[in-house]
Amino acid sequence: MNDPLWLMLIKGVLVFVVLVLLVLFTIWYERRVVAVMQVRPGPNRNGPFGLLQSLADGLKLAFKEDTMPRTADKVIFIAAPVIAVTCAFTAFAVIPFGPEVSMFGQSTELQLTDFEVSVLVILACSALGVYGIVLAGWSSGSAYSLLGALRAAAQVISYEIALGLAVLAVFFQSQLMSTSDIVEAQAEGIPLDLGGFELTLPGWYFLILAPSFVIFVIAMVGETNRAPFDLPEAESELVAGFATEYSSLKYASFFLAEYVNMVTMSALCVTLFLGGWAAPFPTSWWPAANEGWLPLVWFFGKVLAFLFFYVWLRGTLPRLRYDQFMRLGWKVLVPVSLVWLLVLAALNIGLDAGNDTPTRIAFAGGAAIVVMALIFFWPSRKPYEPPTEPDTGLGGFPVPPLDLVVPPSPRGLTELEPSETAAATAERAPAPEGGPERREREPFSGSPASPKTKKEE
Amino acid sequence: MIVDLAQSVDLAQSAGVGEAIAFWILAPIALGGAIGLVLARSAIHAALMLALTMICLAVFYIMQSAPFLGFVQIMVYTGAIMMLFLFVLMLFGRDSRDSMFETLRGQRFLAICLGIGLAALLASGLAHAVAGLTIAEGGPPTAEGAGGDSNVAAVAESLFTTYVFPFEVMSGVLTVAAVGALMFAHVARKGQAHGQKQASRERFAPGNYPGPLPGPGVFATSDSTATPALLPDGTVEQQSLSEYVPPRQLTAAETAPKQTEGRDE
Amino acid sequence: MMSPEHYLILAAALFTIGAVGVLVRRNAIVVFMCVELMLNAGNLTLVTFARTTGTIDGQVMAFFVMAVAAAEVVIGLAIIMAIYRSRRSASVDDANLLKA
Amino acid sequence: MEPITYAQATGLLSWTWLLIALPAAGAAVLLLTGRRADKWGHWVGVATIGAAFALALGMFASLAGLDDKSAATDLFTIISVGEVHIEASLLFDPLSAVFCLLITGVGFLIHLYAVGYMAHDEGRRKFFGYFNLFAAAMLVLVLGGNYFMTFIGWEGVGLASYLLISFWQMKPAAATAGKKAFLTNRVADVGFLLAMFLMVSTIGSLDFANVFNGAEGLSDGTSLALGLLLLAAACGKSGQWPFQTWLPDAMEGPTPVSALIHAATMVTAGVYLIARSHVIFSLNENVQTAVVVVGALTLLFGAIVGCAKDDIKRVLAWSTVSQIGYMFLAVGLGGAAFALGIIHLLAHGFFKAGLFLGSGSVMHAMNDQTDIRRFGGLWKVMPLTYATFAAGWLAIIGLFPFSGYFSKDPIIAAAFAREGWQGWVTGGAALLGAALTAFYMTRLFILTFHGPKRWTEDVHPHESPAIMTGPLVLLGLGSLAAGGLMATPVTDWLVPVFGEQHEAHGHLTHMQVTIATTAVVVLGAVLAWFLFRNGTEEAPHAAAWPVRVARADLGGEAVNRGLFERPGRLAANASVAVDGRGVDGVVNGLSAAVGGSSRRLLALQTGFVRSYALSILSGAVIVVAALMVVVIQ
Repeated sequence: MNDPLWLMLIKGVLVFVVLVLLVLFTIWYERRVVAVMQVRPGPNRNGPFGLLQSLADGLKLAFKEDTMPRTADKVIFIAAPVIAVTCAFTAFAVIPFGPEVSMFGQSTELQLTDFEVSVLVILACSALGVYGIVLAGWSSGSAYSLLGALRAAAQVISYEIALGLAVLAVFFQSQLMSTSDIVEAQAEGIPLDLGGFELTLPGWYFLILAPSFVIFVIAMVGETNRAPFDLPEAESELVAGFATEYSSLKYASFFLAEYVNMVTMSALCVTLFLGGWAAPFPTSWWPAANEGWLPLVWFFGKVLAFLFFYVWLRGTLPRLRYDQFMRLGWKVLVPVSLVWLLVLAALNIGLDAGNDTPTRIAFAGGAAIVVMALIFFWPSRKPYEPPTEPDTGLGGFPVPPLDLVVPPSPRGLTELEPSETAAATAERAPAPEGGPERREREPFSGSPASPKTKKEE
Repeated sequence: MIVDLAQSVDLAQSAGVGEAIAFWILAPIALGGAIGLVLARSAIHAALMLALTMICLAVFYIMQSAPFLGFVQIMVYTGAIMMLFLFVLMLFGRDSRDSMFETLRGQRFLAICLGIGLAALLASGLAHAVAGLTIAEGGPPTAEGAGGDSNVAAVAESLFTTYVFPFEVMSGVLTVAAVGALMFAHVARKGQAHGQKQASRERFAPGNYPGPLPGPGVFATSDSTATPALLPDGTVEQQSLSEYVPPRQLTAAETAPKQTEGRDE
Repeated sequence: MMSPEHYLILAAALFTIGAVGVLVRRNAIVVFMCVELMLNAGNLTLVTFARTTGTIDGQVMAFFVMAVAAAEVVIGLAIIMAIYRSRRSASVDDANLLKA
Repeated sequence: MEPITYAQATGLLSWTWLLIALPAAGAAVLLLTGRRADKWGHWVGVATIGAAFALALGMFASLAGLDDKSAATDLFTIISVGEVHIEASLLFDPLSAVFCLLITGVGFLIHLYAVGYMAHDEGRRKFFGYFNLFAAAMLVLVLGGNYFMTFIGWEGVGLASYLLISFWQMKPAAATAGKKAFLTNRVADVGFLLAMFLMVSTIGSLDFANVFNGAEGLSDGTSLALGLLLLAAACGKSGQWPFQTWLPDAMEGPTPVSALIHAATMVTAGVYLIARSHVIFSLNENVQTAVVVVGALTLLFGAIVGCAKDDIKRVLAWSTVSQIGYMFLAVGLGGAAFALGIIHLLAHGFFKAGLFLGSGSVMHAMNDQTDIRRFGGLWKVMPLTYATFAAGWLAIIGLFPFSGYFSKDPIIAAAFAREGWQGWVTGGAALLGAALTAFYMTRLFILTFHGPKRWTEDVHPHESPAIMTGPLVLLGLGSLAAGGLMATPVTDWLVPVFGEQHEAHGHLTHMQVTIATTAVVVLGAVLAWFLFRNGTEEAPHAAAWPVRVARADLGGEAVNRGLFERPGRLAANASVAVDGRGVDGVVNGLSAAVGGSSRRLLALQTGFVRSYALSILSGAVIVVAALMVVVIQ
């Protein structure tokens, strides 16, 4: 990155503008898509297809009265939205939009900045972005805000771990931490040698790192506080969560940060798993597809697809309960990521043709065994219940139980049965006669007028 | 912010001037953050001051050709550890302001004296020890990685060869710490867990009103949940009384306008 | 051109401020944060010396310090939480049961 | 002697590790999958051991095609300290090969048998898991390329044996027997450990090749110590005198366990160890004498006690003790007799496994009764078991042309070949042992299958299912034929291991020995037939003192109790007294002193962390200042 200062400025401004426009677009897009899903028109008054609706909303929000609670910690109350927005925008700096192009006679890459560990910038920004939420909730001096902030902090930190572990698999596979290098690394297929049988896997990591990709996508939704994981701002429980006491431009900033984060996370996912700006097919189909300005189309197309995914989730899924959500994060995503990393490491050693055969077999087989053992031993929900019936002996013939308690005589049972049913029928509506067994009525399993009876066979 | 700082890495490598500028801007900020940490009355402010210092230090690491460590500092220290502090502070409640009155006799005086003495000793000792030391020739320590010479690869190589045993011990320490913290912070649940199914059944059980309880209502003097709803005849609607929140009627003084409407003017 | 002394002296100053903070503050969490500041100052010296010698070991050491600090914070905060839960106070002066 | 070297493994032989990995994987699957595997688990056990057998066959064939007749594999380094490097190395040479075939082949048959035998046991999956674990450990033992690997296998089989003996741990007898076996083995294993320490300190390596090449340079005392220590270990694992007591008790385990572990394979580990270390044992005349003495003593011991026992499995167990005594005798004689010991071991593996499985089949039919006094006349109801048992019987007493003849007679001949009066003594003992063997085995056979029916009322004997009789038939055929088929080829096959040996000629010619042996065997068998053809009384009865002593295991237990248990208790009580009075007194006195002085220092404790921190900081300042002063000056 040896751009002159003016070019860097231009690119910085461009990134900013693109992000703001994308946010405005995304809000409209979300409302329209959800509207289509719910069979209603959605915003369609301002501008063509209602495209200017979000601009109008934003302007209106900015001109509203700005209030501040008396109990608020004033400095932090103002600083919190600034932190949130700054971190959100900064993260986008390292996303590569496209290959090298010529801009005002200067050859440069379509990326604001890039260096050795640029993926970490995004992770660091999302780590710092939590400050905005937490401080907003704390400084408001209101119970809803504080609870929302606590939830948000716990949520983002928890899902950051799963997210980081998913990204780790990409680092692991590419041995790179630079966004543009990772995109380049995905351009080539991965040669695989299975005992003399050679084949080339597609380079995009969402295929060979499929578990990581799935975990990343789930964690990404949790990280951006979007439905179905939008617990910090769960309207029905916490009004607007950490932003309850905010109004006007400050409130708009949180909104802006959230949508920018969505875009950033989508872009990061595209960069890490979906080949970045590369054309979505074998590159041979159109040689010029990955040159010049054209990759911008692929890049933003993929990002928009992800945004659609976000909206789709929101339109489809109900919100999780908080404990379910945390359980998913800590007990499913994190362990699965960890095991997958181990399996990936073993597979990498096992498939490396440089090692000798026993080692390869041992590692690949070990990985397979681990996976199988996991599938096998995955803890089931139901605790094991030992059979309560005494052993009926060989071939199912009834034998006396070992503790020598004589079971009640079956003849006595049959005699008891009719009187019981008689008592029951006297109390309720007349039942079909001769029903030998009557099940206890479960609550809400039906009206008492038609008690369930087991049909005689 | 970070982008600019990252850019300064390149600047610093090409010429020491950029590094000097960054240092003289950030060092006072870091010191100020540290002093603010000691002086701030609110623990949250202290935590934010410390976070500021840590970010400055992260930039110093990046400038000193340790970019990986710098970002790890931001992610681990600022992002995770300080967030944990904030989290605990928030659990303690909002009014955790410290009284700055010193109860131990002579403690503050002695502490400051000893601090100054230690600072003087350390500074003079360092000056003595470092005199003549310069930044090593040949640039930052790197190793051959997948993307060319890389600091990350150098750290990784060192971690997994020379320091592999400490690394493994470290992982053990972290695991033990996590489990230990769980054990410390764990509070046994009182009574049986209340499942969703059971709660739903109880809610619709005979004798229970399944809907939400009524809010304060139009005749109430306040919209707090602690305020019982008033029926048109002025009596209290029993269902609006919460099981957990003691009912409270505002006094006349409390219901009077609070003069906060024109606060911004 | 920067010389390593600047960084080292800054680290010494931060370390001292942290030490004084431990001594004068009573809120256990603030005391804890001051300890973190001291650890950070130590890390800064490590990184600086790594740069001075042109080797990576200092950075690795700093890495270990961070990991230890993480473990320490987790345990420490859990202890503070436990104390707060039983005494409703986070002041280090209130936890003085171990006196003669 | 030219230095011993082992060639590196190539081709199929480089897969030696798989031989161990197969049963190990089976054990892992069976023991880890838990209840889910109850339905199909035993087939996993059978399949893995079967696959290992197939692999062993293939490897045997490829070894036969090699010139070097050895294949070593280094897997990874286990310990590397200073000069000592211990690799996880495997060695597949003719000796290991025959053991592998025995372990996997007989093991496979017994696995198959156990599918039927354990069919109604709830713990069948666990049983097969332990069984596979045993097979894996045993293969490690015989395939190990150094003493350390052998030791790992050695302890592994000890563990598996413990688990399997006490498999029915709800029976107190089984639990106790398991503990007894475990403890006795541990005591003997100390010998192995000390031997390894000795090797490391004198030779500096545990590799077979290095140890054997370096053994010549050892002093007499060292080689004597090394030999005796290894002998102690071997005696423990093989149930030889004076460690024989655990082996008969081990019969509390399920019968397939007795057949596989305590008759055919694990107990021969001692023989393997001595045969493997033949270089060390050949070095020192005294060690060889010790081995011969142990072998001769044990073979008589086992045979005498075997005559007095009434429990079908215990008779077989004591017979095992006695037969392994023969093997020890053979390997102790050295020279050509090493191969004889191995041949007897193989033949014994077949017929003893067959006999044990046969006894299991009988027990199966008799509602798990084991008292031969309550059997009799079973030959009609269980023809297959009868036939196979008869084959084993003929094989073990060593009548021409059955297995035992080819394996035992040469040992007796070799025993007579020892120089001077020792030859007469050892030969006589071996001959007497043969007579006794014929006596007690005939007694067992006749009491079980012939004579009047002496069954208890609730017993309805029946032939066992095909899955049990199938292995029985195979083993029976093996018992009959194995000795004759193997005698010469195995000797030739083992030449690369033991070197070319010439048969020694001693006091009697081979023909004379054969005649003498056949005579005493027939005599013993006929005597037994006369005494027991009409059955025997059922209640224990007063008997002459030799019988009483033999029933009491020739006083083995009493010796243990007197020599070890009582002094052990005394020593423990004495040390408790010393600890209570002396050590505690000193400690308490010290603590009182410290407590008194610390009470004075108590005043410094204010309870305020911050004042402690202040003193820490002042200490730090002082240290830094002192450093500065020192450094600057």
